[in-house]
Amino acid sequence: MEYFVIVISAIFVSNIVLAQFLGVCPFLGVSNKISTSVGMTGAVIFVMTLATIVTYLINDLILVPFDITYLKTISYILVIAALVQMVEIILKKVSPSLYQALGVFLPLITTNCAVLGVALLVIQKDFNLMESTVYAIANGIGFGLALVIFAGLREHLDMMNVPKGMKGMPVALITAAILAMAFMGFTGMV
Amino acid sequence: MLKTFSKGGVHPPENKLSAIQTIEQLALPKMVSIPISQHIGAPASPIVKKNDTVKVGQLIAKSSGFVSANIHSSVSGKVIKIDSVVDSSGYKKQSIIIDVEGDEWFEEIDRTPELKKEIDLSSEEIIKKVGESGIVGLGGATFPSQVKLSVPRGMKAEILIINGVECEPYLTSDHRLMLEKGDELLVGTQILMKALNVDKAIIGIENNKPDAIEHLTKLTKQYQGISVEALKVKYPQGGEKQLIKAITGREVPSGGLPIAVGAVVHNVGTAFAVYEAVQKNKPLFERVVTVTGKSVKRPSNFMVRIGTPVADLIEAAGGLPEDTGKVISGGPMMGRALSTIDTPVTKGTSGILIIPEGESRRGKIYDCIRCAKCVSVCPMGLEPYLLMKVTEMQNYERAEHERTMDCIECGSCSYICPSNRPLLDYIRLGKVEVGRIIRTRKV
Amino acid sequence: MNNWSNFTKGFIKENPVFVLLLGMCPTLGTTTSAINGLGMGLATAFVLVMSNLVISLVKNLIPDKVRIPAFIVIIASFVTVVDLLLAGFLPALHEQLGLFIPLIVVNCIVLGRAEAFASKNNVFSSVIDGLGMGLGFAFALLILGATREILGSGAIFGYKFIGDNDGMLFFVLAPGAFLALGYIIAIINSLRKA
Amino acid sequence: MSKLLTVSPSPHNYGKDTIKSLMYGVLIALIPTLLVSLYFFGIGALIVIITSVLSAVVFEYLITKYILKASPDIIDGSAVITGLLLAFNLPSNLPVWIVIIGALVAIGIGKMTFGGLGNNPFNPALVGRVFLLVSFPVQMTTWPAPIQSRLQYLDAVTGATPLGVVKEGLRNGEQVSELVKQIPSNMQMFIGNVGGSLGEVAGLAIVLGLIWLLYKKVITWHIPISMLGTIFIVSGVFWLINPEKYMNPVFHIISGGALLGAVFMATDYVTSPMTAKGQLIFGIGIGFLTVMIRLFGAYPEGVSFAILIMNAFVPIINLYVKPKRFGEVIKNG
Amino acid sequence: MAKKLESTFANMVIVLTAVSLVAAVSLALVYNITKEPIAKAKLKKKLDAIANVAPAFDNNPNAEMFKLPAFEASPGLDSLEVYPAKKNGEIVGYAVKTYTMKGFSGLIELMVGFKLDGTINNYSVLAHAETPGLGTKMTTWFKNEKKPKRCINGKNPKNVNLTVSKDGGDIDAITAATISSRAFLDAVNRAYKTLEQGGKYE
Repeated sequence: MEYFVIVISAIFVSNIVLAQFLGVCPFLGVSNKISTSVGMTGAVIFVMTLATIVTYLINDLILVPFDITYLKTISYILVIAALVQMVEIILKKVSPSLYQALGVFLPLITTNCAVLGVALLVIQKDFNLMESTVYAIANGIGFGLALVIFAGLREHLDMMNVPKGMKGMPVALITAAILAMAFMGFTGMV
Repeated sequence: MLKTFSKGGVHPPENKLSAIQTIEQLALPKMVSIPISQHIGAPASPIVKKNDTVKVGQLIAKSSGFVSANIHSSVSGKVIKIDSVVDSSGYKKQSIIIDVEGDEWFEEIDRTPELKKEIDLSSEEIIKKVGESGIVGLGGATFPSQVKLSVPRGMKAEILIINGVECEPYLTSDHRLMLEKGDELLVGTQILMKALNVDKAIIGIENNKPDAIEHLTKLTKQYQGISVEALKVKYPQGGEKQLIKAITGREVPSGGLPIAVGAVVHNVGTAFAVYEAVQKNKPLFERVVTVTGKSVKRPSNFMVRIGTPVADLIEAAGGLPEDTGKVISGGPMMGRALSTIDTPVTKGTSGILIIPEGESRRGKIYDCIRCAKCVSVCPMGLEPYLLMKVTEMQNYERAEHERTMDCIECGSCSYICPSNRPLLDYIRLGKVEVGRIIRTRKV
Repeated sequence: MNNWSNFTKGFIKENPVFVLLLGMCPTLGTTTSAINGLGMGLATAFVLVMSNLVISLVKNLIPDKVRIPAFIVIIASFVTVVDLLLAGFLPALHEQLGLFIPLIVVNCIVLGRAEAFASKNNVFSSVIDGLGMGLGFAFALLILGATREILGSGAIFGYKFIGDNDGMLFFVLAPGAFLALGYIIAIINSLRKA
Repeated sequence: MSKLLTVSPSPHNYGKDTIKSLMYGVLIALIPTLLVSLYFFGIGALIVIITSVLSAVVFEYLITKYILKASPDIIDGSAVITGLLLAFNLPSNLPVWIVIIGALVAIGIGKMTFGGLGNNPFNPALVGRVFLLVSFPVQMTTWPAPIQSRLQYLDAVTGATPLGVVKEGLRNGEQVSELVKQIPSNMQMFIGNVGGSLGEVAGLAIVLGLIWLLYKKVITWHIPISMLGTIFIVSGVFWLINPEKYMNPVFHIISGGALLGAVFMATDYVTSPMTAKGQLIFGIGIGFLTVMIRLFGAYPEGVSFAILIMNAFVPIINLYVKPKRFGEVIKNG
Repeated sequence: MAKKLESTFANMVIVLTAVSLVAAVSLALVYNITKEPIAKAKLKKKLDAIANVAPAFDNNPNAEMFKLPAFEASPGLDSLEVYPAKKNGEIVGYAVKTYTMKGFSGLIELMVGFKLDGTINNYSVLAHAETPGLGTKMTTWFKNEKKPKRCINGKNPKNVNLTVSKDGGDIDAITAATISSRAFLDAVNRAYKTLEQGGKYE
């Protein structure tokens, strides 16, 4: 039941993009087409989960015992950057087809603040390793859900007569605003 | 419950103003201009020269390919020139222009009115005769009939469907033909059945012509294998694919021909022409044309020689009304607007419709309000709003993916659109582009 | 490019938020009030200036292939410094900005300027560039924060001008951030074209 | 022949449906609801409706003319409908200035930002309504009592909606059997003698409107029926599981904005899917989300949110749910 | 201008190690400088919260904090932190960190100050996730001394029924936010009852 609450909360109630403002850059940047947003989602879920597990262990086994938690930010970002590199290299060797699908998105993920954000949040929320993993996966899904819906809306808007001044980013942001407002309906569900 | 096709369709006001007018023979024109391309496919090649004298029914242009049709003279007289004349498409086309002198028919033509029931020719001979007589689909599509009768190898025709639907508003030429030439067209049907080697034919007629249904039902008792199927009124039931679906429940596969589901469809007018060609030796040089419109004084059905100027027909129906905005060759849904009424009647001219100025233009075009009415009326299960949009955005790849080539151009979408959007116009444009892309891909 | 235009470009012409559309997360996440927006903006500006300074100093000592990790370490260090300083001396602001302070690390502006400018230019112009961009960022966040505070709380810099009433709460909530930013960008776009 | 003829591609026959006729069809369908709201909420309803409609029309005119610099075309009635639907989603004691803000948001943000009628992905009236609900939660969640408050406006006697009573009671650990005594009977709710937004109370009148819309073929049955059916089934399942913890399905249908939403809000052409199958998915989604929000969310009513959320899914539905193409499957029969 | 360092493996390792070392060392330095201010700031925040609610004191309540088993505890939250306020060595009241799970979005945390006779001195909201504009009003609603029907400051739960008027109590709920109001009062009552159970009233 606890896990269920974590999942619902991460995907709908406090959606990582629409309510917590993490990962907004790729949300706005990679959402022109549904197909790319699906690829991005896959890459994010993968890296986010992996990064959260690794940073959780680093925090638990190194930073806390040695009382150097102030090095959290610097060590996490290095871990994430290294992880993305590693994933890229391994994927290229092990599964070229998966690399084809996710490859182009991997470098973008290093600067996706959602990944670092989730890694930091699980510490803040005092989750254990299992909860952290579930939380990371759920947030990846939440990110993907928002991204795919939004990509659909933007593909739709491309076909509409949006006024000139509003075209592009402004109308995307306002669509995101209404989407975020609609998601407020999930408030209090957990 | 009457049969009809399952998907889409609209119910435009029927306005069959000329339904009670018997077919009148139109007076001979002074001059005819007979285009050498009155059918789908390659234009025929003229075999007469300037100053040649011709008789009624004489071959004047010869079929120039597999998909092509012979053209016969509709009058007797002298060929004065072979020149470009504006036809119903609005383009200039090569035409043979003949000055009418008397009415001298080709000797072989049997001009007696007796019904001749016995079919002497074999299947192959019938097909050959139909080809020689220059018969094309008279419903408006003008596809050369002998091609339709030649079943491709490996396929088998199981059923012949005679199209007496006449789903276009206003038009009544098929309706009158069924009432007045019932026996002839039933014999014609039997000839077609023999040619196709099928033992079953169904005449599909919409329920708004109860007299025709009753009349033909009575007559069919004497003809084996032919029956009449009354259909619920719905446009575009006269579309080949829709009619097959309505009568047999089968769907012609996307990109395929009716024969793929074992069906062959011919119009009642074609069946009548086949009768005349095979039994009476009379090639196709005249047809029934409805002249109608709300402002027309005397909406009529005329038997007209091919090549007669449209102006003559209008004159016979009471003259061109003052407030005329549009003159259409064909029905209001799929017909073509004429740029001039000097245009000649061709094999495909099923009617001349006169539309007053006030109704001749589309209202102001608004943005699509996504009411989805076009999607719900499309008989082909397409999404016209989307096809228009992607064509507008020049995304032809998407247009092809969304099956724009399946469009039968029935115009139901443009008809229903509350925003007056020119849906079909864009879809046609898209089809041209996509067609070109497909062709280059094949090469 | 002269130093003055190098400095001012960040405000309107190449404003990182309104024009380059970078650093969206903190822009949206921390601008519930003018003061929060300004605080976040200045914290980012500090990191930007310092990392630009250091990177332009050491740029020749860093091999190309490890450029990015090295930059990240430098930036992350300054982020941690800001984090610690704020926690120590401005605890209220630190609490308000919360998670978004460590996230300055992944703010594309910082790494972007390091990569695009500081690693190629001398110390002085790098600092000017960082200062201009940083202040431009802060300026954008201030505008957005002020807009949201005025509309959302009926206040500006904490001073309430509509008595006891609430403002349109929508604007202090998540959707309001997207909406306000969308319209501000639209207005700036049309101003720039005019 | 000197006179020029009009030449245009087929078809040459144009249907009788125009945007205007469709919009007026909706307006006529709204009349019964309007009358019921005036009957139960009197002067307050009148003020809110007039303010909302008027400001919607004025904002559309001004934005079109001065911001988009296009020719204003408000006679198509869509602004009137948006204004009216917005008003129907508001309590009748809402101050005029809040109503005006709502109309500005509905028209300005919900509709004109995207290019006006036909281009907006979200239902404008609901954008306005939810904006107000989020922005002014106190004013938006105090409802005048029907009949009693006919002659009052801002000072109306207020009470809770049945959904509000139930939500609060259940949160407080009360039993359904106790709570049903505190709310009006099903019949009262269906007639509209109940607290709530001024248009959503009139269940019977809304059903009349639905019949008119279906008869006039302005809308099809797919969205309203699938949405209400899903609400009935999903809430019914919970009710069967524990009738003391969850209200019965009939209550869920006739209370709150379920009917108004199903008939007038979810069926908005612009923001609903294009195919019948898509519309069924859309309706089912709204129904499901509505019940989830009502039963488990913080807000007592979830119809508005549910419709907006499903609006966001419409492009994806349109992309993947296609009509059955003719000739796609070779059927012999 | 000096030439750029080549990307040889040795160079890369050396540079990255150097950069990391310098960074770690300088961060350690900054950490040590800011360690004390951070700790102070944290303590100050807590003391401020206590000072805000408890009667005037001159001791360090944080140092003398003790725990009492919570009244009607929720699982996992079975004790409350109590901060005694002393003046000249004499206990003058308590600040209690209390909670409720009944909020609109679950947990609400309050700090409530009591005088020795159980009279509520003041409260402050530490954490909540209530609906903005509704439940959030609890931060000021119940201490508005101009509206005695709402104000809980100066009231003693012993002789005042601290429930919302709708449930027969003496306190007016926040408009349109009865659930948050109930939850708030539940937390206050829990604090009061916990002290009472612990025998802390005179």
